[in-house]
Amino acid sequence: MRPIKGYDKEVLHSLLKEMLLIRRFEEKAGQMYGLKKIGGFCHLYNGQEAVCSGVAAAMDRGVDRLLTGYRDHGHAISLGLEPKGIMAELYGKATGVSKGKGGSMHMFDREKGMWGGNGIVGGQIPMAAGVAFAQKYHQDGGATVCLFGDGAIHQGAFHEAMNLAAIWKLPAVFICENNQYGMGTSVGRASSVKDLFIKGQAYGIPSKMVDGMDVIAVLEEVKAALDTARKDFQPSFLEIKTYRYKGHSMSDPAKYRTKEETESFLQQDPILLLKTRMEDAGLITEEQYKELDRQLKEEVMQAVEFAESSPEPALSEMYSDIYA
Amino acid sequence: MRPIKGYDKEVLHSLLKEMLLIRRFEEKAGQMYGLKKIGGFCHLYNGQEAVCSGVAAAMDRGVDRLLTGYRDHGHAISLGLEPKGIMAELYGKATGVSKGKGGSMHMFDREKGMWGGNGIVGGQIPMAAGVAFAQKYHQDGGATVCLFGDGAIHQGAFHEAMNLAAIWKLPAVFICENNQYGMGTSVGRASSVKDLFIKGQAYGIPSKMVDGMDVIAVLEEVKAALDTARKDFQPSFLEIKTYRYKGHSMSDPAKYRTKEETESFLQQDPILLLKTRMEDAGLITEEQYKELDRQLKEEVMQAVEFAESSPEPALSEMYSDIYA
Amino acid sequence: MAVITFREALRQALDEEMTRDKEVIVMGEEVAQYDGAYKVTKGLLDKYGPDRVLDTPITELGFTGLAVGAAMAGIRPVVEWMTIQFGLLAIDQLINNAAKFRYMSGGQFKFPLVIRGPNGPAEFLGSQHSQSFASYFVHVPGFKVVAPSTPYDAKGLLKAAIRDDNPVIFLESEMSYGHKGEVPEEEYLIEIGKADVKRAGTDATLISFSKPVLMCLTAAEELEKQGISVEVIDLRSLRPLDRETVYASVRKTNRAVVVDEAWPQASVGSWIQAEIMKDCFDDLDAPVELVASEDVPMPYNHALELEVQPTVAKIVAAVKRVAYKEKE
Amino acid sequence: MAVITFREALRQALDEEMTRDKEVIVMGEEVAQYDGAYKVTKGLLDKYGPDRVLDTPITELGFTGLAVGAAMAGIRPVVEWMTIQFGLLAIDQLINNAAKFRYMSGGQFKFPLVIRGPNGPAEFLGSQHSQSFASYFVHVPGFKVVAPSTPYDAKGLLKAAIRDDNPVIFLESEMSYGHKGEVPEEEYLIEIGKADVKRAGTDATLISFSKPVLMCLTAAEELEKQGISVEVIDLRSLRPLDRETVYASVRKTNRAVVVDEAWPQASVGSWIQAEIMKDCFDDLDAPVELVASEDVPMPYNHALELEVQPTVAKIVAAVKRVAYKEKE
Ligand SMILES: Cc1ncc(C[n+]2csc(CCOP(=O)(O)OP(=O)(O)O)c2C)c(N)n1
Ligand SMILES: Cc1ncc(C[n+]2csc(CCOP(=O)(O)OP(=O)(O)O)c2C)c(N)n1
Ligand SMILES: [Mg+2]
Ligand SMILES: [Mg+2]
Repeated sequence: MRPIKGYDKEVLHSLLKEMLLIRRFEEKAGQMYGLKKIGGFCHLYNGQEAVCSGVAAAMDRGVDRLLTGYRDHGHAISLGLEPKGIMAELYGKATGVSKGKGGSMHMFDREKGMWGGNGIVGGQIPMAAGVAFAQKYHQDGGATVCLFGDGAIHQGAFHEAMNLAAIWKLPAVFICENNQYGMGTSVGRASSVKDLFIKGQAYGIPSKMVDGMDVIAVLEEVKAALDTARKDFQPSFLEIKTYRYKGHSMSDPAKYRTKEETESFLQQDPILLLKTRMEDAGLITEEQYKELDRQLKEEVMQAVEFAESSPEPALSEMYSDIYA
Repeated sequence: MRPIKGYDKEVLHSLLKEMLLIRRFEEKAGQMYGLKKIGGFCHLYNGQEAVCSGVAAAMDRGVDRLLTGYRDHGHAISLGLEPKGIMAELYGKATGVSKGKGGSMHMFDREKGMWGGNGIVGGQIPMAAGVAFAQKYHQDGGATVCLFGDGAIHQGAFHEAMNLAAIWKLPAVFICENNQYGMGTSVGRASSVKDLFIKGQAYGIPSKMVDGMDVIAVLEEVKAALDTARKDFQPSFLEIKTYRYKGHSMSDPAKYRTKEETESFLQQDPILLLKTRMEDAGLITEEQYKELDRQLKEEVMQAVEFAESSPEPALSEMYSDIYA
Repeated sequence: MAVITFREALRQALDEEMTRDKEVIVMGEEVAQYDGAYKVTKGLLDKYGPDRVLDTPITELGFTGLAVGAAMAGIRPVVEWMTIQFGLLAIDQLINNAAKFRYMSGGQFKFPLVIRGPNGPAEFLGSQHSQSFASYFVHVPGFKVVAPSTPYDAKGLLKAAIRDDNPVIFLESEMSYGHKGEVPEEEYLIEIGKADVKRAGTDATLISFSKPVLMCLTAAEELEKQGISVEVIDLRSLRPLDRETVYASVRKTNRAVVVDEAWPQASVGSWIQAEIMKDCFDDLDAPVELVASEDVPMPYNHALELEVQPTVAKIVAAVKRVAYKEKE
Repeated sequence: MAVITFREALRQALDEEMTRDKEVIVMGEEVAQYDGAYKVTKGLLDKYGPDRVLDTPITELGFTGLAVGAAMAGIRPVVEWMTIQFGLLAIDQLINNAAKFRYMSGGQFKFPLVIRGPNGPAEFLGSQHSQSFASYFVHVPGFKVVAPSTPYDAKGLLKAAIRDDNPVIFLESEMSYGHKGEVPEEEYLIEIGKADVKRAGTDATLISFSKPVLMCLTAAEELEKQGISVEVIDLRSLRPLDRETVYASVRKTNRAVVVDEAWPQASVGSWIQAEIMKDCFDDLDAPVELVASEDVPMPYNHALELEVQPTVAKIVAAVKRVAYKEKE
């Protein structure tokens, strides 16, 4: 657990707030799914909040870009997309961040650097290398963060993109969100090596393992990697160890793991861990935390109300946004 | 250069003979290509003979299988396919090893373990893992050798197949024939790491570099790897360093490299190196070598005559061999 | 006869064939411990063990190619693609190896391989997960392509596909797994290459395959009420295509509509449309129509999503047009 | 007018567009130092440097996906696939990302990307290297697909493709790179989506694209001698398709033959065949025929290889059949 003392109270508060907002948002999304307000796949992020929050906090938000997989609600929130627009997207409403055409797996906000969720496992990795390529070509001073799961790392797309990023020296940070499972398959069953970060060595790309339950660790390591990317056009690879509390998607009862395992991770809950450190440092009280939580729940409720009351896209919308 | 003293004279003679046969065969194929008797792509193997000869000598020829890329004439010869049938295949004749339907890139002999050239760079790698899978499943006591180029190693197919071979413990030996170039691209331009064999570590697969100009080294290392594969179902990965004397295919003048470079490799010619060691050990004289060469040239001429005089496949052949 | 789901029919086919022939193995993402993303392989791991029921990493190219190689060496792999759309990553191994090696080797090898999984749209999944790629396989010689619409056909065809010595692409549908139908207790097989007249009629022929066949049957009922008697042909097999059955019907009704949930251009539907018009030119009283997906990526919003696909209303309207019962 | 090769016409288009717009870059296997496997990119490295002309490792999925991402960020990559067939490995990145992200993001991104390379058979290359995959791209909304037959069209269309804000699949042909034709010195563009009547005629319409157009012109000459006047339409663009030009011709000649070197099933050729028969049903005096590749993998042997493909003789025979000048 990294110390928080070098950090502004404000920064810590906003990290805590963001993680908690994601948690409450996902809980509500799950609830609305249960009520059949939302359908299809819905991959919740509970437990992994420190990853996207740390990443987003490390990014230079004006110029850096982020691409991720289908488990993307958290990343969207961290990059500052409104819960309202995200919830409306889950509802498929015209007011959704992708006009109701993308859905849970495809949250986008060009200006805010949210360059998409992707439903094809590993599909975002070569694309992200391309965005980084463009940043170097345009000398825009930015870098690209690419997130993917422990299941995605075995895809050829990872291998090909890593090599390209290395030989062309692209300002990219590749992050494997190792939440220990790809659907029902534990890392150990899918991977021939225990530590995924060592795969970076095959490309001569600096690689590290990071504790994904500690938002400060994520923030610091991603910041360092982004700096190297921006300054030296040196890509890096981080394996961030985390855990997903819920099933793979809403339809998965997650029978492939034990209650004990899940419990043990709940002990190192990323929100709890930051809150405790902040309490210890006298930066927040239990009452203040409760008040924050109340506000965020309220914000999430408003998102639901917004989604509910938003209009459906016109049928004619099916024909638009295909060709530029 | 490994010592040859532990080896039977017969074994050494047959290695020498085979390598020289391949050399003469390829020279003749090139010549016939120049005379427009052969068309299309024609990837010659000159310079790399020690690789396929060492590999084939290491194989348990009753049970082991070999899959490779499109530069496959040498592998076919080493596995005992008749030069006649191979040349006839290059001519597209009905007497070709693939009935004239496969061509230069697609030499096959099921019984002899020649399970194909493949025209898609890297395409043979997952397939070879599958053949190895079947060998383990059938407990047939054999193993599968898969060869591919330094250019192929960046393909996703390599990454995916290596991980599968490792987690399922398949009796496979993956061999990268690093001849320094993929078409006009030197290894250094395509790869983010200098030594390709280190990529094996990303899968926890034992990996080694082997001198591909020394047929004895190839034989010994591949034999060891095959033994491990057969006994322990432990796959391995070998980077075999070699060099291709000719252009990538017949249409390539190979302007991307210097004469000096090519010359320097001609100094370590695999045939020369074995011959010299055999001469030093008193196992062959210059006269005997010349006589062998004469015989092999004769054999190759006969292959040409066979191909020339063989019939074209009937037009109706276009419809056969599609469905079993 | 027992009434079972499409999913259970497939499971029975796998189970029976695995019992019959030890060369039959099952592999794919989540097919073993998880029982399959759509539970088609439920219980197989327990019954046949991890050597024959294999969870793969998420490496479509790799494990598909591995299955192709295993088939080359005599195993009869049944590969599940979690959806056919993820198979885009693996298509090279099928097209360039599974469908070519027999030919290129002059007949030395065979590839007794089945690739199965859901094709086409389900619900609320967006553009990447709602595509029908039947045409990609129907286009290529060397494959057989099968796409059943009922549990009965699914079981008989999957058993035939597993026994076939060629690569068979077996197209299912996520929305159909729960559909129920009669399936006999006794063993049976259905020959690949035979269409089935799912409903007899005299005024027009509806031709389809996979999930949309059910829509055609509903449309036929509706049209019946309006006095139009529709014959519904379920192609079941797309490669080879049973032209005989299709043409016999069209020569009787003189009017036809093809229904295919894929995009219209260069599709299976448009190809069948062309075949009928060319070969039954003089028998047709109206051009053959195609009811297809709109030519757009699939939107997430459900109302839009439904309107993008063929609907009973669209099928009814098309039949009326070819029967000149209504002008649009 | 200067007479230049197809290859040179493409090179000029690349050169001019790279000069005009710094966002235009070229990438692919061997496109830089080697000048391209078929020398289309000759000299570009020297002129524009390694930041804009990039040799890639052999990683079709990776570098295509990279180009898609670069396009998303405003670059206008022109990607060479050494042949379109190797692109099977990369098709996922195009179909699921390039053709979908604009839609899925509600219009926030555009993908000004060109994928180009030779499609279809050359000579003596065997099954894996002799396939035409036009249908795979024509099938999918989000792409534009272009397939010129002459140096003039190639240059004008490639320039238009590079300026287009959408992913354009640009299909060339290995056998055509050396073909010569007139190309003006002045700059010109050809609008994507417009067919070209390459020869006027009255008795029948031949419709084709890419390399086979030349065969159609030869067939038309031969048929002329036999008293049959044939109109030859070069589609040039397959998505969007210029139905207007095609239908106008068919309504005049009342007879049509489509020529497509791909396999016949679920192909571009069969789709166009269907479209014409459906939309010009009452204007047709005979069913529209399709001259396609035989439905077989390509054999290596040259005599077989030639007979598998459309030939002038086959086209002549088909036109005579639709014109009822000969019974088979
Ligand atoms: C190419 C592809 N194959 C399979 C799937 C189905 N699928 C969706 S998510 C998933 C598991 C991915 O696991 P991981 O990469 O660890 O990400 P996580 O879900 O843990 O965030 C699978 C198999 C898919 N969407 N795309
Ligand atoms: C998937 C694919 N991409 C590109 C090609 C074209 N191509 C054929 S050989 C080759 C170079 C391969 O180099 P390497 O793997 O080093 O093998 P070598 O030719 O040196 O034996 C290329 C790019 C191909 N055949 N398949
Ligand atoms: Mg995971
Ligand atoms: Mg090489």
